Amino acid sequence: MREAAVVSQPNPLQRIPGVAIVLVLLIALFGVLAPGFLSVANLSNVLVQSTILTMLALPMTLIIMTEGLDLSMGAVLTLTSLCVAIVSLATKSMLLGLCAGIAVGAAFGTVNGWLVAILGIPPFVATLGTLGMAQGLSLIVSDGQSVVGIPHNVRDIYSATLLGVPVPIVMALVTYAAFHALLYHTRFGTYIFALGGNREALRYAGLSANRLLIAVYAIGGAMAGIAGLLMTARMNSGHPTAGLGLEFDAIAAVAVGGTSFERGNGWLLGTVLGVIAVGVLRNGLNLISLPSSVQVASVGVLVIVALFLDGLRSRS
Amino acid sequence: MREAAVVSQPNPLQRIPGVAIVLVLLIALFGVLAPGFLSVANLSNVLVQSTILTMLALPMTLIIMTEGLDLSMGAVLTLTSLCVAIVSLATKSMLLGLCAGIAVGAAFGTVNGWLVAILGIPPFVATLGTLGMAQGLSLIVSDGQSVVGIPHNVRDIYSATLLGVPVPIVMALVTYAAFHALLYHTRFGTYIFALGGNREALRYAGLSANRLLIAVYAIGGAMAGIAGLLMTARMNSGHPTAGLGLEFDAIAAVAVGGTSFERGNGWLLGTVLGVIAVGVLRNGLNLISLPSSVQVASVGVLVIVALFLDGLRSRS
Amino acid sequence: DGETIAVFTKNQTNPYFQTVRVGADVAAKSMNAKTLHYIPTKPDSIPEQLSQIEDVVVKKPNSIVFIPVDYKAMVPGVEKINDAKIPVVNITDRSAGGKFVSFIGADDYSLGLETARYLLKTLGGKGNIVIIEGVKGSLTNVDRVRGFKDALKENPGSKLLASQPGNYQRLQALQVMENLMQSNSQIDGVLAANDAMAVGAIEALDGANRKAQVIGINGTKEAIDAIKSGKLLASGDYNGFAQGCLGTMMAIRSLRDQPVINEIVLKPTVITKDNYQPYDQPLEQRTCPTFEEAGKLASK
Amino acid sequence: MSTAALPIEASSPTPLFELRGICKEFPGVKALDDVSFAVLPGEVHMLLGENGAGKSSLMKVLCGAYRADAGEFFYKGEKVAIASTADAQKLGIAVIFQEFSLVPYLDIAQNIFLGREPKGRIPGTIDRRKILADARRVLDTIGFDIDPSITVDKLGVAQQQMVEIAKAISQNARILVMDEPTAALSDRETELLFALIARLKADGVSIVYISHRMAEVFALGDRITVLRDGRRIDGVRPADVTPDQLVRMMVGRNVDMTYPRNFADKPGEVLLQVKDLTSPTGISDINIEVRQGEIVGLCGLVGSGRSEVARAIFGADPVTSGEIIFDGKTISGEPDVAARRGIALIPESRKSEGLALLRSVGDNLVVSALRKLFPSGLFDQRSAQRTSDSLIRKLRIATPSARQTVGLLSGGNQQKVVIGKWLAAGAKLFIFDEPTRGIDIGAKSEIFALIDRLVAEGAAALMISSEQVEICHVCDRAYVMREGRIAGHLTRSELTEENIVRLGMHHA
Ligand SMILES: Nc1ncnc2c1ncn2[C@@H]1O[C@H](COP(=O)(O)OP(=O)(O)OP(=O)(O)O)[C@@H](O)[C@H]1O
Ligand SMILES: Nc1ncnc2c1ncn2[C@@H]1O[C@H](COP(=O)(O)OP(=O)(O)OP(=O)(O)O)[C@@H](O)[C@H]1O
Ligand SMILES: [Mg+2]
Ligand SMILES: [Mg+2]
Repeated sequence: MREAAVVSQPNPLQRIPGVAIVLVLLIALFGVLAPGFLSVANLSNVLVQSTILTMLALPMTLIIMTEGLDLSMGAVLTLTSLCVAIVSLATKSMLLGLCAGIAVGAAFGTVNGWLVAILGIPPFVATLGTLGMAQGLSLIVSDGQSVVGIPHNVRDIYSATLLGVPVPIVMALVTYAAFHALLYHTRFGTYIFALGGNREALRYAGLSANRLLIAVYAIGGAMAGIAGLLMTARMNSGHPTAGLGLEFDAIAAVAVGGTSFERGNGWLLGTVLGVIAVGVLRNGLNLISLPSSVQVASVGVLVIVALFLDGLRSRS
Repeated sequence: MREAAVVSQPNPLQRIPGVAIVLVLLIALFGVLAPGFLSVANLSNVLVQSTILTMLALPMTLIIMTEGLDLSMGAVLTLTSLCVAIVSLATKSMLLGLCAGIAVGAAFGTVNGWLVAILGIPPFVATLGTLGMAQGLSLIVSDGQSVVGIPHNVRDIYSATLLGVPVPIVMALVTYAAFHALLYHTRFGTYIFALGGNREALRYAGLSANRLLIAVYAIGGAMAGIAGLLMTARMNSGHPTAGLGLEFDAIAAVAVGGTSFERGNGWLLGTVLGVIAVGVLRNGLNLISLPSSVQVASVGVLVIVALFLDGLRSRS
Repeated sequence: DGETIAVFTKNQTNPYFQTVRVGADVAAKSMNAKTLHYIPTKPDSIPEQLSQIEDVVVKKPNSIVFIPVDYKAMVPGVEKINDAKIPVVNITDRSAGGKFVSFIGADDYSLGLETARYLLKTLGGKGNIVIIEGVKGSLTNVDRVRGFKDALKENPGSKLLASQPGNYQRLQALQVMENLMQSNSQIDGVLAANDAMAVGAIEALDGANRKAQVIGINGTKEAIDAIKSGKLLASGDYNGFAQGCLGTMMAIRSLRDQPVINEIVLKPTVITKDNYQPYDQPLEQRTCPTFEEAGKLASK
Repeated sequence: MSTAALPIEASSPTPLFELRGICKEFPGVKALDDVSFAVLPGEVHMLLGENGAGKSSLMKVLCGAYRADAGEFFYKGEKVAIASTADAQKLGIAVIFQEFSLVPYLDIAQNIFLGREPKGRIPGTIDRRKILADARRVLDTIGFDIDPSITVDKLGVAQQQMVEIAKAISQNARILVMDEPTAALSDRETELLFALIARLKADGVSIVYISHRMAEVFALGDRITVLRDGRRIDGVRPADVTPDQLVRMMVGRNVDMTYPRNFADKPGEVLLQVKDLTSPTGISDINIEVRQGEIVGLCGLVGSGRSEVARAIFGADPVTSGEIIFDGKTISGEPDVAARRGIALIPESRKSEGLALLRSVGDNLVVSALRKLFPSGLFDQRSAQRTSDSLIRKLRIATPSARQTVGLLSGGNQQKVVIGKWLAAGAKLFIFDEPTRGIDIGAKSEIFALIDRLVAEGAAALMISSEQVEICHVCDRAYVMREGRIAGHLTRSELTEENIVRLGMHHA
């Protein structure tokens, strides 16, 4: 917390290393250990696998910047994925399915934001509560069964390509661009920094912190809706447990990416690198066939190593 | 984040209602809906079932008072339970088993504290990391299988009584008394209250905030070790997934009990009431045979309702 | 010789899948091949098994033995394997789609039916019964519970008190049982959809000093020990070891252009105190059925 | 007291803005009691009062941050309602708050225009080029030369204060409130600010200025309003009063502002010896000696490294080389080692280092003393309570009770808590880093009397202060720092403001 004596330009390059070092190390490691890891097919594989997580981790970055957290994201993703499946099955329209997913996701996000902002319930417990609700609803709407037989165009979303690039990657890139623009080039983005950094400042500026907070959580829910489409497309079905626990991977990716959990400092590109690092790690460990009991600890160790490196660098 | 009322010292009486109201409502509800709920046998059942959670939730209260969190508690409990099982199986000594459990638990707790205090990793991600490690170790030491055939005296711990009171309840009461004395009647406890405020200020007040933090997490780990004995006794075996997810119940109980997540105010008795509320809810829903899809959401809803009531009262 | 077989199972902690993996290892060893195991780190995680398939396809094992974590949601994964032209054998849960060299499985319905019948016969066709279900919606659970209930219907003297989920988890079953004992003063029989839950129920009964006949399903080591000591009445043999053996055997045989059997649905066996001996030895020391025996194990 | 709903002076022009009969009560505190206050066009209106008198509260009511329990607002003679900061902004009221309201990871430009960002072509976006240009223009007006795209977390306290000023100026306010703006500024920036005030005044902007520095009151003020215990005591012109009279109005009694003390003729044993101390924070070859019974000053310009010396001695910063000998034994390690040995540091930043803002006054006051109070490790609420109550009395901390959240106290009273928490800890060496920042004149002399008593009883003090008058009045001798090194030593007889400035200045 010392004040820096010398004023320096904010240099994004200074921040890359934590996660970038980890990523480069991982790629080098698996490049040597796992034949086939560096093949184009495998790398594109990793990227496509990372798309759903990217779409959760980007809004999670914003939420964490407000000193918040959304534990319900995985469960909401599950629910929206089911909604996409059920509605597109019933109406034969992918678009209606997507709309349903986004609507349900945004509704849950709004409830989260309302609990946190208006009722002042700590984000951890508020979203733990809605997690349970989303999970319960998933079981109820699906009756615990997979939803199958959904229209073909839904599944095609996941495997199609646009100018040679897989559609999920295109969607993730568009999402990144949108979040980048939102955070760094709009007033709303500016206020997100203030939500975590100094909420008083917002109040003195005559802005409603509550409404902003609700919006941030609602965006998270809506993104879970869009990710729900990808999830359904990937499985060609809806399943009542499909996305459970993904919020932890999302939070881990945000942490690895160098976003701080205090004072509103977030870095979207870091989050994306964090997501890719998680994906590379999982893929590489599978390729070298590490026993699953060891793999269980892998993401946790990744987070700790990355933050440890970050800490080392910031201290020196 | 809103400005709190004026008085910062915890005034227990003012706070009782939130969780007490909920508890009374739950008991009344199930007393009417579920025949047999109010029987002595069932109520003692609920209390005995709550003992393991109590032993996690009490140290969790201290951790949350430091603005921390321990997500690894359930996984560490699982690991210590396995250690108790394996060591007591190998040595035929329950005591050695218990010592092993406490040692492993305290070691994990110390690592958690070290990551949080010395490396400055946010508690959520640090303990998410150790969660994975504890889980991986559990799978490795048990090879994914139950550990059975442990000495009879281990199991007897769970079913025995002392002067007519079940031993687990005696253990929980002793634990409560110890934590009460620690928090309210020692210097260490006073520092825990202070830790929640501003760690940097504590350091400038001439205290080793790091050492205190590490101690708090280590206590949490050691308690998971003791709870591991009860867990093993209860199942008469060690199982590599037995305790997973219990940390969420513990955190929920602390939140329901009125401990604040932001200002270092903790209330141990509230935590115990919170644990019992969670236990009553689970038991009652089982007795009225509510579908499990609805049960999934129950603890989440409990937390939100309890904090909502608390919020209502503190505003009026 | 030296082929690599990738074996996909659902999780690390259910002992059933452990027996499958050992069966696969034993078979592969006896045929000079080797196995690689793929187990989701999050139990039964669909996205994770999908990713594992995508990753394995890059590695190109010679053949795959496959248990889908969800029989419907994993169809796109199976299609990826098919597209990569890797031969795949489906075991345990029958996939709702995709092309397989062969299917080896057990009939959950008749397993549930036969074990429940055995329990009801022991009770003389009457008594108060509770069912502890596995994970709601899972294929195995639906069929086993259907079998249980049909056996109860055959015995009008019996009464179903409650049917509650224990999610195949020992601790959850224990807790469910503890609570059920509070609201029901007389429980004569417990039908548990797997052994772990059966053992959990026994712990709860012991804890309350009550007695009831309990059956489980899977024939795990724990269950055999409990049958031996008289605590568990019976366990329906799901034949995980044989499924692992035969699945791997068919995978290797098809690679070697030897004949394979396209479908084996194993006959249900109820393991009781009268016939547990063959099961009472470490898994690794058991021997796989031969190809010739395999044909006879099939119920159809 | 005056309950007149009339302007203060009948002869003066219509006030630009007027508050009448303002009351504001917090649980246990009557912060404002029927206060009336008028701002004339183009005047600098000084608002004076003890710590906790209600100055900041009155200004927060004025700008809509607090809602008054009772009272009326008049703008150019017409009744208006102010329910939020937005209402006040519309009337042209801007405030430089005592506590910063900046967002750390936004840049200077974004902070200046927070909530008023120039719109870009696409709805919702910000015109980046314009916001930077606008910010640069505002910074130029206040003479602050810095790149507006630097994030605020990289700035020092003084620079943050300048951004805060720029933020208020950018609103083109007609009424500008400054709550102790110079408390965190160095001389250079203070001069810039005074020049700015003169310019604004010439443009017809009214300024309300809160300060505890007498010199500023007479240098800047056109009129003075004094508050005491939440009430308006009087309104006067600087020409009509002497400083002593003003202080009496504020405090209600006579205060000796020369801080008399019994200088140590024969200092005792050497308590602290710093030998060739170098630390990565930029100080090098520091040699300092402090004896029992002495108050030793440590002076120099802002940024000369005085705080760094203090922190290094206390163990809050790492040490690269050199030795710190305390009470005959070498000392090294974290602050808890130093504290155990009997060193106390009163840090310069009360918010981040001095206080747990969400905890109670009592908790904050006793935390450092617990080791001494309860050596066995057992804690007794009642005896802790006694200790904090007696500190509250001794330091005259204005708080409804020891259970009040310390963050809700007025700025000066918070500072008293920071000082108070070491008094019961039984330290042998007290290091004060700007101890009187934001403290009113009455309390200042009490605090110096307290320090005097401590050293008379055998303790010693090392005192950092930017107010050279204070150093000259209370120190036995002083070291002067320049660019991270000790530039010289001044004995009691050499200790004058000229000498301090001469030694502390960069090479001419
Ligand atoms: N939000 C609040 N809640 C409770 N009490 C408050 C609050 N704000 C101010 N007070 C109390 O109101 C009184 C007046 O405080 P104020 O900040 O106006 O004093 P001040 O004159 O600015 O003092 P200083 O010179 O120390 O800054 C103090 O006793 C303070 O504790
Ligand atoms: N040349 C400078 N111009 C403006 N600000 C500076 C300069 N040098 C340092 N600062 C800032 O001034 C503050 C005080 O610096 P530092 O603590 O190093 O000095 P100091 O001698 O202890 O002064 P003080 O005790 O008055 O704060 C810091 O926030 C620092 O970033
Ligand atoms: Mg003030
Ligand atoms: Mg300084």
